[in-house]
Amino acid sequence: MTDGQNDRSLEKYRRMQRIRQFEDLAEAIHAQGEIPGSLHTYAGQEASGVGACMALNDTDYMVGTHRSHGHPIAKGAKLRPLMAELLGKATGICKGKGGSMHLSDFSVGSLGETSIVGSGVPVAAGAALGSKLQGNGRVALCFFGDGATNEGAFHEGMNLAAVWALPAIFVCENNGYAVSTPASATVPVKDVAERAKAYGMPSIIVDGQDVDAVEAAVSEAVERARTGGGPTLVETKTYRYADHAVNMGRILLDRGGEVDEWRKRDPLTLYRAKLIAGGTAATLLDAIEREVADEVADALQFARDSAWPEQAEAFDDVFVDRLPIPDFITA
Amino acid sequence: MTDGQNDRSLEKYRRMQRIRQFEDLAEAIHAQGEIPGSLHTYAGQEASGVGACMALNDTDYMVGTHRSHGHPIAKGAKLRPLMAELLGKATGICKGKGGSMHLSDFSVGSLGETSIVGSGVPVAAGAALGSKLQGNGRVALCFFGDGATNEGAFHEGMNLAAVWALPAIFVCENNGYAVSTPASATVPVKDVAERAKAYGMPSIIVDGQDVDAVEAAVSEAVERARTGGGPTLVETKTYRYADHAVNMGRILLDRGGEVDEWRKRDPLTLYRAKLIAGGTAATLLDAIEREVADEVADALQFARDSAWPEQAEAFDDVFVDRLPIPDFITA
Amino acid sequence: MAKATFLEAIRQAQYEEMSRDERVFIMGEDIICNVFGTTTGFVDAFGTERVRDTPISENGFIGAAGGAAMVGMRPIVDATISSFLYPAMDQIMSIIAKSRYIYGGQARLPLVIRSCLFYGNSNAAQHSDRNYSMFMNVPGLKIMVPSNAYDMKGMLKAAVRDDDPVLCFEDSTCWMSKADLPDDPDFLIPLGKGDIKREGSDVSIIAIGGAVPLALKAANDLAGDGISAEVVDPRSLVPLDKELILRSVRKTGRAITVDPAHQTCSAGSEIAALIAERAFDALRGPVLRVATADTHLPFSPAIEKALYPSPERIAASARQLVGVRQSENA
Amino acid sequence: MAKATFLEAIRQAQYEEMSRDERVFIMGEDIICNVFGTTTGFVDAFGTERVRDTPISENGFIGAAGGAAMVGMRPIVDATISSFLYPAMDQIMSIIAKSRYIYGGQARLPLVIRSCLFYGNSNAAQHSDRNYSMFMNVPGLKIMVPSNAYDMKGMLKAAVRDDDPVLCFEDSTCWMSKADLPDDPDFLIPLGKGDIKREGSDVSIIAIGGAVPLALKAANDLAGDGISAEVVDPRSLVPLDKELILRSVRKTGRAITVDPAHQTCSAGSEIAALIAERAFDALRGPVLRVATADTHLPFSPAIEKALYPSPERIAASARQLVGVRQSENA
Ligand SMILES: Cc1ncc(C[n+]2csc(CCOP(=O)(O)OP(=O)(O)O)c2C)c(N)n1
Ligand SMILES: Cc1ncc(C[n+]2csc(CCOP(=O)(O)OP(=O)(O)O)c2C)c(N)n1
Ligand SMILES: [Mg+2]
Ligand SMILES: [Mg+2]
Repeated sequence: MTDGQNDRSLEKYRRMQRIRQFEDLAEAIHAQGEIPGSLHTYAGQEASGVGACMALNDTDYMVGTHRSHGHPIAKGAKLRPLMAELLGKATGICKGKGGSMHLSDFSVGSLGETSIVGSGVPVAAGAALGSKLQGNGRVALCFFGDGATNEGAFHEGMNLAAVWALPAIFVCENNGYAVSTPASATVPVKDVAERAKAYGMPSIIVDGQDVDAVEAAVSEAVERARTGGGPTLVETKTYRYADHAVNMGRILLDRGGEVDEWRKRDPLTLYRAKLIAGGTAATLLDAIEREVADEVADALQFARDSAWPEQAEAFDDVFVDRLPIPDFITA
Repeated sequence: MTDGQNDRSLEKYRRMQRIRQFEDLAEAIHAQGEIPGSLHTYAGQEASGVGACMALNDTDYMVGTHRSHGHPIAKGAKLRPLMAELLGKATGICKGKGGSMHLSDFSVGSLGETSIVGSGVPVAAGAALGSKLQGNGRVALCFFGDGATNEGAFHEGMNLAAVWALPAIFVCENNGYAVSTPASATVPVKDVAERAKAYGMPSIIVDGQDVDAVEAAVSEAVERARTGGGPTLVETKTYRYADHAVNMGRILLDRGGEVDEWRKRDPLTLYRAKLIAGGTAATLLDAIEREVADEVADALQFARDSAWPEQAEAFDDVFVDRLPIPDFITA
Repeated sequence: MAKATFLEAIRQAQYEEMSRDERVFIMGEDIICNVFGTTTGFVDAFGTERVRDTPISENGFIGAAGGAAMVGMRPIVDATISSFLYPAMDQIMSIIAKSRYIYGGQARLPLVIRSCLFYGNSNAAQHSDRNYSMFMNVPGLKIMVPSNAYDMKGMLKAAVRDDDPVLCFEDSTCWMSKADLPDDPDFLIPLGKGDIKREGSDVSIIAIGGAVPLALKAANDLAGDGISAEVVDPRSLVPLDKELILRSVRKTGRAITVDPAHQTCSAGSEIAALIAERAFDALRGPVLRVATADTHLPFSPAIEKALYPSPERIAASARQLVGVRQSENA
Repeated sequence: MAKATFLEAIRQAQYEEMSRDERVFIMGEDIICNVFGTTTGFVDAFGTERVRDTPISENGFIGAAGGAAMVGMRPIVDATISSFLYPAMDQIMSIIAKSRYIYGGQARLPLVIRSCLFYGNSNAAQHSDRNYSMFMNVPGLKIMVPSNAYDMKGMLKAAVRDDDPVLCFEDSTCWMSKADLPDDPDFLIPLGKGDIKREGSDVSIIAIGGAVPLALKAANDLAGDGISAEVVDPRSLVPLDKELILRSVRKTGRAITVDPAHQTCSAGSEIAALIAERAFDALRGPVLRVATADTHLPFSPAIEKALYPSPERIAASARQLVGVRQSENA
């Protein structure tokens, strides 16, 4: 089978595999101390990221969060610079200056993953405004969590997009928790999607474990955005397997058997089964998994082989021109 | 007629008269240069403020806005310290340190009028939280404008009140404009009340020119708040007659015949007619108007006769203890 | 070339840059109604797509300016009064100042955020902030505080053309002051270059924004006493023209900083610290600071005015300093 | 009295004050789960009404703390990391710092906002802020930055009892340091009183928060060279114990400020300016500043560490200063 739809399906599967394997490896090497700082992994939410990004063109924009590894991979980023970034190397996508909370590949429209909760929403509205002013037909998609919808930045960004009918898609990845706090304790509506009503904005709720369903829902939103119909709020119901983060305080949260329940609806497992039921050869999927395994291993090797940034690099990219370097650094 | 209801009605009429006459005088003496700074008057919105505050107990809390003269009067504040404040005198309710944007009489539960748009909403939520923790049965009411609902502070305060089921009442005084900008250009829903849906919060829309209707609507909300039912959003549809403000930039806005249209539904005229139709003697209302005129004149005389604050006073009330006074002041 | 006000200089700078470059647009609250007169005629000239009234949501639209800049636009945000930057601090500090860095140079954020320093006119503590120093403590933001219409025009034009984010603070006490404004469309004053507003040999008065006219007035008065004061206007605080300041102080041997902001952690304090560190050997007396008293600004005109810097306070400081030298020399 | 960490000192202070006074309650994100270990056992002891998890909405709940304080409560807000104060700047600057003043003393705002300075550990620029100086520029906020567990406990207890708003900045580089903690329930260290952490006669090192241990280490090293350094810990920045600092500098004749914040408009710069203004006659050399370089903090451990103050940088500055004297004396 080589029809376009099937290619797309395999690409979705591939990107989900990339995310999962990337995350598994990242977790392992973080535990060994090879990745500094904290680590917020995306495993479990792959269908949400990939489904949403596959509904976009390559030239469209995407803005994300502290849980930053999955989004750029979903948008098509290469793995080497991402893994090198996690290790703090000069070849990292952010030259080692961003790290785990900021994996962002502008070359694929991944405009930034920001670790301040809610802060991506105004940025995405602004990117959409830029598209509108330039008349270039691009849309801007913003990912954020359930917890982020309690921030003023969410409200203001949503409102701006609605008032100006901007070509934006707001994707709330509702994984049920903000750190340790269940959404039910901080979001006083059953579905985050209801919040769209405050902006007269259409909304869609979708099974975030089903990559096709997410793609379909976001495609509808993208179509609306691209044709001048303004923004949409899409809520993907999903789950993260790991703790909120490692190395960011101790999160003593017992989620009971919940994780196991969700693993039964693992997005990769589900999609694999669906593809096979649809006639895709299991061997083809196995091959993809192996290819991805090689890619991820290669990315790690690349990262390990890469050099650290030079000290002077710390003074670059504050402004377009390098800052003067103080004496105590050069001495 | 001396029944309680009628006393209440006369009190409503009296407070609306106080506001109107206070504002008319304030405008006149501002034009003469006796009031420094800017002036945002409340004329036209009297039924909203008075109806809402009459639904409260004296011990309940109220938080307001830059358009600060009407709210404390509605809550029962004496006029002398308010007028003295407008003139910047030491006898002012804020000792001359707040001025026109901050008339607030804590002794009647008027907890502060804040000139940063939206910033009162979290404060009111906090006062309601205080009531809840103290179990004292008090509620907190917050006034704000249509424009304020676009601020993050509104969203966060509303959300907090909803999540914690706080005894709060949020009153949006929708006068159709934020400075020069019509609500339709910045609030992407027909009624501000719809925004309550984002918090699973009940809402009521009420004719803001009808003081009894406002009182009834807010009473329903107060009852809910006091009995543990959580917050309510009340939207009063109202209008301000004057420009946004005087002495705060030039606001070149032609509202066409709109002002005249609204004046036909002037809250004082409407209420006077209603009371007379209900059997109140016009002479009684005339007497109230005269009494209020005397009160307002007396307040101005008091303000004029009052002393200016001493220079050292500028260093009081930053902290509970007076700050040290710098040499260049004492010299 | 014609005399025009500080506000008119802003209008001209914006108008010229919007005419020159389609990527430049302006947004803010009540821009169309044009409250302070800096966008007169803009809707007619540029239309409502490029001249946008915003909802009252400073964090939202300032953040949106950041996002728009990242995709190739060059926004000007009119945030009206500098107190309204607080609600937007999240986007200014975490997004606008830091995005280029955290993404390793992938992002470029050419945008200008304008706001005025609205003090001295009985608008009370919530509306009277002079808060540029807060933004100086975070890297990544260029900061300008011009003191006259000429500098305003040239620097604002340069700011719009700059590829980094610029905060433009407009001292409302300067609004009505006039200067000859060049109409050369490429009249630019580069950010980071200070200016000697008056030459002198006895004492350097380094003054910021609205304090510059006060310092000039003081210098005039001091001349009557035979004291020759040099008035240094940094014009932009980030980058700061350190060499200009140090050169002046090394020449005069005495320094006074004058800042309309509260003294503690002010730009004036920063400059004083710079001088004490790098021009110490030239100093003949303490580095004095004239600033607004560290209390809130009250509404009442009876007690507001005395809290700010004044020509008298500046001149008194200069006399004190020069007196120190004279007694030493005696 | 038993050795315990800085984090444990916070826990004890909060626990004791909540036990003593019913009006005290605590709120913040993930307080119940207790991310950094400062609320262990609190839900059991005080219940979920007084130990409240908040939605992620810093402006909302910090403002609510202000409102609750105005009606007689004494809230402690755990804002976790100081970068998360930016979204709340509106309520901190316009409401909490100013309400008492604009209402002429009618309001009282006894509340504590805690946040940590989370730097030096590869969490990149958005999470590494050390931003206390921004809050020093606005009057109305008391500010404490303790450098050890003992001071932390005594000052935090005093802060909770204080009738004014207090910002408590907790340097995460001190989290694991230990001290003997008094268990007297009324053990209090008043805000506004600095502390000489080590006496010396050649140079005064005025250090803030996590810079204090670095300064002590440097002082130790300097002793080996025969240089006697005095280490002054202001402990609280507002009010600032100016007399203690000035007394020390007047004694030693030399001053170095050490601040983990970016240098420009830092607390260290403010203190340097204070010294240059008020202890000038005693100075035998420039007032040197050791601070974090004015660039963002990068993620990569390869280039982050060198940007901060270190014992080596402090000692080098001291040697430079004393050298200046020695050559003068020669
Ligand atoms: C403004 C701000 N407040 C708090 C935090 C700390 N924090 C980081 S992630 C997080 C939870 C976010 O929850 P959600 O939005 O649901 O995203 P998720 O982590 O579940 O993907 C919190 C509280 C932060 N980074 N920024
Ligand atoms: C945060 C903030 N942004 C902007 C302003 C300037 N401003 C003062 S009042 C106002 C309009 C408020 O409109 P609305 O909330 O509808 O209240 P109204 O004036 O109509 O009563 C604006 C923009 C402000 N005071 N605070
Ligand atoms: Mg979540
Ligand atoms: Mg309005």
